[in-house]
Amino acid sequence: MELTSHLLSILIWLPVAGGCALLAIGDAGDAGSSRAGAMRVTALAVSLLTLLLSLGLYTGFDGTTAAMQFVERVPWIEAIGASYYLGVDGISVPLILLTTFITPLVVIAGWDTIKSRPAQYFAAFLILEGLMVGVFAALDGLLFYVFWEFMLVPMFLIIGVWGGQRRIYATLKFFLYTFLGSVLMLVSFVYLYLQTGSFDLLGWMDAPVAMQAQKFIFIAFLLAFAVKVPMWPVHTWLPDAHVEAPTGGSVILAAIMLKMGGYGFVRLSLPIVPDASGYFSALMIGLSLVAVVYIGFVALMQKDMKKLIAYSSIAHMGFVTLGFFLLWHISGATGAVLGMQGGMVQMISHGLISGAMFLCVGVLYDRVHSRKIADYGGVANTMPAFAAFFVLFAMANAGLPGTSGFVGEFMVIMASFKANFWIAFFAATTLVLGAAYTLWMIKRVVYGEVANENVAELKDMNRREWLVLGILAVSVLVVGLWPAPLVEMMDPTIQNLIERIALSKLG
Amino acid sequence: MLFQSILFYVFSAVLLGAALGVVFARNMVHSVMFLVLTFFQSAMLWLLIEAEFLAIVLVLVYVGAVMVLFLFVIMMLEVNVEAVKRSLVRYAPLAAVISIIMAVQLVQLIWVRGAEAGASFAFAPTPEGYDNTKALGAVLYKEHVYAFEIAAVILLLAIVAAITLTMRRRPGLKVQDISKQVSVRAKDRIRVVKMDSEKRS
Amino acid sequence: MIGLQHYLTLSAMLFVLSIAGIIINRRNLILLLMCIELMLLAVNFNFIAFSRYLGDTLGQVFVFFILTVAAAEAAIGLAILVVLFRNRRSINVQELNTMKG
Amino acid sequence: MYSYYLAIVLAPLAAAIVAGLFGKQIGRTAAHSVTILGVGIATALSALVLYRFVWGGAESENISVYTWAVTDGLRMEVGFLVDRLTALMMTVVTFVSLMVHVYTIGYMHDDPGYQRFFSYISLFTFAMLMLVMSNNFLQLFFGWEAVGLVSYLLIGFWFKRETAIFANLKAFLVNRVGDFGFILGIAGIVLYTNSLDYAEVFSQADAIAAQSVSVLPGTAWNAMTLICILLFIGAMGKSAQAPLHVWLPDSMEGPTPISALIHAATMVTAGIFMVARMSPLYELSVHALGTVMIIGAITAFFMGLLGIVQNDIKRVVAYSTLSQLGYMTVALGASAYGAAIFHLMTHAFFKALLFLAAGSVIIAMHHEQDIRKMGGIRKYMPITYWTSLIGSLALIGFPGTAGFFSKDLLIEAVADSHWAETDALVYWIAYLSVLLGVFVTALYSFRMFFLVFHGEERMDAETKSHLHETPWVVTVPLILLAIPSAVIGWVTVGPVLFDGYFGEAIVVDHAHDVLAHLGEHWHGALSLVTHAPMTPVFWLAAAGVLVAWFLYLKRPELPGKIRERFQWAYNLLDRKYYFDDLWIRGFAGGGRKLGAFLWKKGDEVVIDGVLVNGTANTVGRLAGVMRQIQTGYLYTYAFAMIIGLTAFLGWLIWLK
Amino acid sequence: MDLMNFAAAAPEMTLLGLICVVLVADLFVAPERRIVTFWLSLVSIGITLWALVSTVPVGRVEIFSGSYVSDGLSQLLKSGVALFVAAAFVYGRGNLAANDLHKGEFYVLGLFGLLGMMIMISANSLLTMYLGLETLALAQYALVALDRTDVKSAESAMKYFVLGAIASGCLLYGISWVYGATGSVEFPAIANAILDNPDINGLPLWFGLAFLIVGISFKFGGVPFHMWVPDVYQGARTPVTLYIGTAPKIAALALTLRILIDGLAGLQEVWADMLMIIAVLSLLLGNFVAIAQTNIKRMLAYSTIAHVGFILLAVFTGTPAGIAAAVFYTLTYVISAAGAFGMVILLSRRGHDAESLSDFKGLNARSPWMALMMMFFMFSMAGVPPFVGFFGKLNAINAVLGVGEVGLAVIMVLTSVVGAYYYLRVVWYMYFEEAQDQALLQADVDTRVLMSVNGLAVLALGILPGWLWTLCLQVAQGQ
Repeated sequence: MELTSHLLSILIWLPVAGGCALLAIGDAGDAGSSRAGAMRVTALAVSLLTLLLSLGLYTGFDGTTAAMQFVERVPWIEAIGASYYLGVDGISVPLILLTTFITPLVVIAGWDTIKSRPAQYFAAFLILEGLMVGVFAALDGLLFYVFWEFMLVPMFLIIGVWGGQRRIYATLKFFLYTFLGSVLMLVSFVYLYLQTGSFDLLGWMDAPVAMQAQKFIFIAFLLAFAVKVPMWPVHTWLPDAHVEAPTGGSVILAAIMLKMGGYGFVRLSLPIVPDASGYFSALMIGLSLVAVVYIGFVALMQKDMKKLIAYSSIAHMGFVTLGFFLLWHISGATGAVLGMQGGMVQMISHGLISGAMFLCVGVLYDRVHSRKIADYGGVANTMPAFAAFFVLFAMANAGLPGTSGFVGEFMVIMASFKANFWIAFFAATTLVLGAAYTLWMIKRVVYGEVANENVAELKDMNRREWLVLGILAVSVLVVGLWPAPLVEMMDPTIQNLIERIALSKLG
Repeated sequence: MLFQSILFYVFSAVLLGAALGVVFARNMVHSVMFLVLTFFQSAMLWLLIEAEFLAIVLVLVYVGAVMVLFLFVIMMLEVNVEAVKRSLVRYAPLAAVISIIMAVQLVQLIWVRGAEAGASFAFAPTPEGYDNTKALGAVLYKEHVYAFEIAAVILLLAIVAAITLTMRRRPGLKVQDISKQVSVRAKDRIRVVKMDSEKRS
Repeated sequence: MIGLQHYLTLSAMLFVLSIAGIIINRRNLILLLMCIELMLLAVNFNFIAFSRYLGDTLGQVFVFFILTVAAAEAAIGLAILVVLFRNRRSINVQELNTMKG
Repeated sequence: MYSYYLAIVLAPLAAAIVAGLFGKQIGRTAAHSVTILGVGIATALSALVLYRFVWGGAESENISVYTWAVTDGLRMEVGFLVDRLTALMMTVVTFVSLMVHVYTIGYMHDDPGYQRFFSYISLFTFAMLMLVMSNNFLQLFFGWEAVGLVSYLLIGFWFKRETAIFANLKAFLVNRVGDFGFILGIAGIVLYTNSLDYAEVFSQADAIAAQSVSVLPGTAWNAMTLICILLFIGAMGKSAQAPLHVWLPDSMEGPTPISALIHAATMVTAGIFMVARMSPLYELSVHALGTVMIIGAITAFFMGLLGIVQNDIKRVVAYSTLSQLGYMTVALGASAYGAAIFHLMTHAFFKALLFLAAGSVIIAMHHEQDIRKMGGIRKYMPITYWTSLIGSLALIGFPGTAGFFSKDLLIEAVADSHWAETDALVYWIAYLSVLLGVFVTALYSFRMFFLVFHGEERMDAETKSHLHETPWVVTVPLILLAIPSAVIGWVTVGPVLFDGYFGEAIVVDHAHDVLAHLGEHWHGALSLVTHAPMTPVFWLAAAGVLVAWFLYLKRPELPGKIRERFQWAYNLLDRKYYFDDLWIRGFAGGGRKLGAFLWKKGDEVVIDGVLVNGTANTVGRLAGVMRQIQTGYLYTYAFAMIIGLTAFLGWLIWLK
Repeated sequence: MDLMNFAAAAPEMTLLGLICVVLVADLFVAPERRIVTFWLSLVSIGITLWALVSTVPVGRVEIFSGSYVSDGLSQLLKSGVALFVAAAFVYGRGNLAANDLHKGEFYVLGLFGLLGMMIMISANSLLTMYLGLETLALAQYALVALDRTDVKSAESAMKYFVLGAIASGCLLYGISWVYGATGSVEFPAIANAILDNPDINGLPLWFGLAFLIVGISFKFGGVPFHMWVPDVYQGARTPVTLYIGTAPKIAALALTLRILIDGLAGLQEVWADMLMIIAVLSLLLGNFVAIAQTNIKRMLAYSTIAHVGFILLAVFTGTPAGIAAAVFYTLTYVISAAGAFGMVILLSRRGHDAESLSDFKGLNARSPWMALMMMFFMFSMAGVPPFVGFFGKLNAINAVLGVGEVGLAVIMVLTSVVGAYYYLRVVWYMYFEEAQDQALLQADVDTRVLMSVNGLAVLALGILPGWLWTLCLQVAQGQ
């Protein structure tokens, strides 16, 4: 049995099995015990092993083709034509790598900050990791849905058990909101299943669907994915969830779970219902721009750092959806690929940056136990190294060239000008707004005189925090300075996707 | 035929009157008596259409057993019937409306729609030498043996259930324990106590 | 000429009456049990009438079983009633609402 | 030459990284040594590059370093376009930067953030070099933003000061407003050419100009005009043209060396450089050039006026910078790109000099910057005094100084520009602005000069007792900068402006080519100097100096009286034409109000309150109502069943 | 017609015999050794199951003059009811013992109920169905009233009894009309009569159908015939609730399928509409009112009503896929329900029934494993994959969409979202709240093992639902 032929399965089930093992052994709720220490080490080992194995996905990936690779297919529920069907192409590999990359960081970040039930905490993240990889790798609709929905459960617990004051409101809102979004997707899945007789995602892409049905399916998909992304006006769960979640939860939520929505659009909405996607594209662009502008202004006024970053996530994800839906408005020969490419790059980059931003807030929160901007000031005096990282990530968040945050935004703005001046105009406001809300926060938190005793007593980062933020900083810069490997990996898939979309399914 | 019709109407009238009595009588015992009357009238009506066996069973089982049970319970519980007088009739109009609607529906079904369909409502003539009891008996233990067995199970179940629910074992109740009595041994019964005789002073 | 429809009508009236009795009666449970007996009686009328109309014994067999079951049912119903009375010293329907909502 | 170019760029970067990441470990001396070494290498090699162009007859080179990304046929690369324009810029940038590095050793001597500072300025040098050496728009934008970043970091270098961190945020955001236009301009270019490479874009320039675009419904603009104006908005931000100038005076919150380097000599001229670099595009849009000219003219004159009322020594210089940038911009608008670049170069020297001299004074005054508390410092600081004098003379265009050649010819070019025929209004506004600007420049320059170095000694005794000349690391750069400020015009004016130094690097439509026109009357530098007294420029400058002398040395009580007399005008100037209020209260405040409104009303009330929680509450309330059905009464239960049954029966008999 | 071929009815006969054994044996068992009765009952169920498995019919077998049918459906459902009755015994024993209610009658009545359910499942005529139904019902009435000292028990038993009697009265009235219209009470004969003589597909038969639907819907607890459900679930002792809440749902499904599919398939357009209305009302009312509950048994009662909506919508389609979905849904729902009620039992102690939702607070701290199991049940009921409840919902939606009812499918999923809230609330109490009661759980090993098996079954069946679904499909296609 060759490793690569089951690589995807291993990437999914290894962390899940690790998580289950942690759950089974447990730690009796005592973070100080040696057993808890062993749990941490195990969790880290499992996540690192997963990361290591996932590199095989990168090295073994043929970047010249849009075909599915590392395919595994065994019958699962034959009676309804569902199979255990995995495979990756250029748009899923980067997302899987992002997942396996972020998870060990989250494990390290939670090393000694999680005081209650560490084993369950790490187990939840490991299981979540497996499920997220599953979402990105599933090529069977039912399998996709199973991963998609079950993902909510660990996250629900992560926010609810280890979260802040209003965690219950937040986590319920998170769960119900996303659940509401996805159940309608299930109805669409079943509809497509009835049309095609199987849950094969690739088969769905080829199946002709009438316009009316396409519209309904698109709306159902939209609800599912828009909630996840999230798009205005179904975004309000995100700030609440982020604020209340523990640092690791926020990181995973922002870095990966939001990407599910974007991934859903490219994997499902666009190829399966291309005509309806085109029909609704103006709406989508409009909503995306509202996300950029409206949410940008809202972010400006946030008093809570995590909330601010959460809102900035919404605004940044607006670029993703904008990039995806531009192609119907571009009349020239080029631009469609650029926009979609930009959206994809933006997803990866946002994963890195928002994760890093939340980790930064986590570093502060662990010390002061406040997320309020007003409780800080002059952090740079006592934590110079941290301040440097924070400013770097803030700059990346503001889309400074040379950081990953710039790449996607640049591509999307280039593409949107090809569609319409005003789309580009509103999209480009992010240059100002993004810088305004991020740097204003930096000004109030990092700079200035030492604001209070808490800040005066701050200790600079420990080695664990150095490691996590350092790795992220390097990756943010690498992607920013040399995005070519990422772009090249996705390019054939995106081109293939665009060609596919161009063919109407009404005929 | 006419006679039968007259009988039918008479019995029916009494039946319905009695049934109304069941529902509206103030006194529980009166209600039970009205119900007995209802059953008697039903038996009569069943006899009219040559269902003699069932008519007799009805009187036997219901009047003879079930109604007695009812009376028994009423007496046993000493329900203070007069305690609740005009307990309310806030919802009575509503109930009346619903009942009337339902009655209209059923009557409309039976008379209007039935007449539309033009079906004959006449009873089939009984064949010569027809014996209701015999005919029932013939099928009861043959074709319906399964049902019959189940009915037996139900009765057994009813016994078990009724006993479960009503038999009370009060703690400290002084009852004989036969097995204990039987298995008693002599040495348990008499304890020979040796005592030193009192010395005469 | 007395035919099927007369019996059916009689049955229907009994049925409706029993239902009205159940709804209207708010005094005691025994009356409810008696109304149920009335309802079964109505059913029996229907069966016997149809049986006679179709010239088929099945209906009457059915009635036979209904009578049996109804007796058993009455026994259990009264048993529950007794249990209830022992607990509450009342069989008033209007007091029977400790569980609601 | 490829490896030379790489070395030029990477040496400062490497130095910056070393000083930045390992500053604590390697210590102060090593930090400044390594950065000076890095920049020194860059300076030397840049000089070599320039030498090869001027005397070696080297051809311009267009080199790709690596491919950043390729998608959708759009190649995004990092590469170098080194031609005569670039070489000149590189030399200026590295030279000034080197001077500032050396100067900083003295200026920042006692600062705890010493290593950090060196790291920043080296990083800045790298970024600026990336900007000027770029061969494509992507890298241009990278450099553009990177210098902005370093500027942000340096303005906020003393991050404990509330004013500093306010200023750096303001600077970054205002620059971002400019970048907003800039990136749209780049997007416009990509729209029409699907390329980011200069050469490719320039080759398709005519095609772009042939397109028209309808931005507002019912309008048709020339695509080139749109693109050029958008790009120019970027330049307005970076080069602080009105109304995006507001950040520059505030940026003086940063340490003086960077005021010299970034906010006078190099970064702020990026916009000028960019427009010059894009001359093949701008030449195709008359309207864009007109816009450039008007904006420049307004900046040149009105920002100069503001310099008259400033009392902070650095702010006076800052407003003078604004004004001079306006001059350069006007030149660009007149298609006299060469003149603009030439002025850029001379300005870099003398303005860096002025800043450093101001810094020198500030050091001596123990970081006192208010000129009202100075006076008569001449005798304490002779080197600073004399170099300042040279700088000021160069600034006002005293015949023979570097500033004289550049400014005089710039004004000549404007006077001679094609706008005289095409659009008289533009022409007169621009021409009068630059002309009157000369007077204003002289006035505020010498106001400051007299107040600082001459007259009554207004500082307190404590300061006075410590007043002495600054150490050699400060004075040497002053001297080294003073030399080119004084003499560089003599040797360069001819070659740069009239002998086709720029060659292919700058493209000018023949009909606009004012410099060529001026060249026809060119008789050498000496001739220009001797003719100087015959021009209004000379007399205006002289008048300015005279007025300054009269008001601030001869009759020092007069300015106060004038101020009282013209209180409204003073207020207007003191409040900087209310531009700060427009930006801070208007846009920033408005944005915050809008944000609060959208958040509180939009998100919290409408979306969360009504839609989300509203739904949840409705469900909850419905549940509460529905559970009332379950009354607990048997008859209700029976009733429900009967109603259900009756409904079915009714439906069957009456409806079906 | 082979009158004497009783072999097919072996399970019922075996069970009846064993009930008598248990009944008699219990008389000789001292109260403190009641566990003997318990094991005897389990053994009886085991033997019955063995009899069931060893008499798998080839195709469809009708015996007792067409009163009794044995087919795939009956085998599957009977196995189900037998298993769940056994589960009810195991879960219930400890709790009853702790509350001095550990009487042999619990098992005897439970077994009688099981017999009634088996009769219902195998009924091939309305008469048999009625008798089976009454057997079950009478056993249930008595079970609900088992705790004779408890006011609520008696009250709920009374309510259940009266309403049940009304429902069976209605059912009988309906049967009489069906009999009158078709002249038969056997399902195949009724179906043939409708097929042969389309004239009788008219109002009288429809009326009969409407009354039948009342009976069916009552058994299931569909709105508006659901009113007994919450009160009885709450009032009965939790082991009894567990009993009532699980196996009888399967019997109710048999009742529905036998009558509507076996007998009255020809009237689908009539009953489908009625079922649809009941189902939609159930979905809405069940899910909404459950939100407002604080008593977990009552909450689960309302949740049952909501699930019934799903089952009825699957039946509503009338297609094999729909029937299979109904069977699958019922079986799998019952697994989760058994576990959930079992957990309520597990949390209870002497003198304290853990009926309040707040009793679940901090369960994760007290017993992480049990909390995990309960979470499985809750998420399964909420329809979150990969728990089996999701596949039940998926199949039901699949069936409903298969007949083109998009609107219904949307209602199904949207009400599930509402439903998710109250299931989540249990999880939230278990995981996010501090425990009010720090005591460790007291439960016997058998209960713990069963609970684990139950919880893992919910997961395992969810991950690999294929075989059960295939089985359901085969069974449905046999109808």
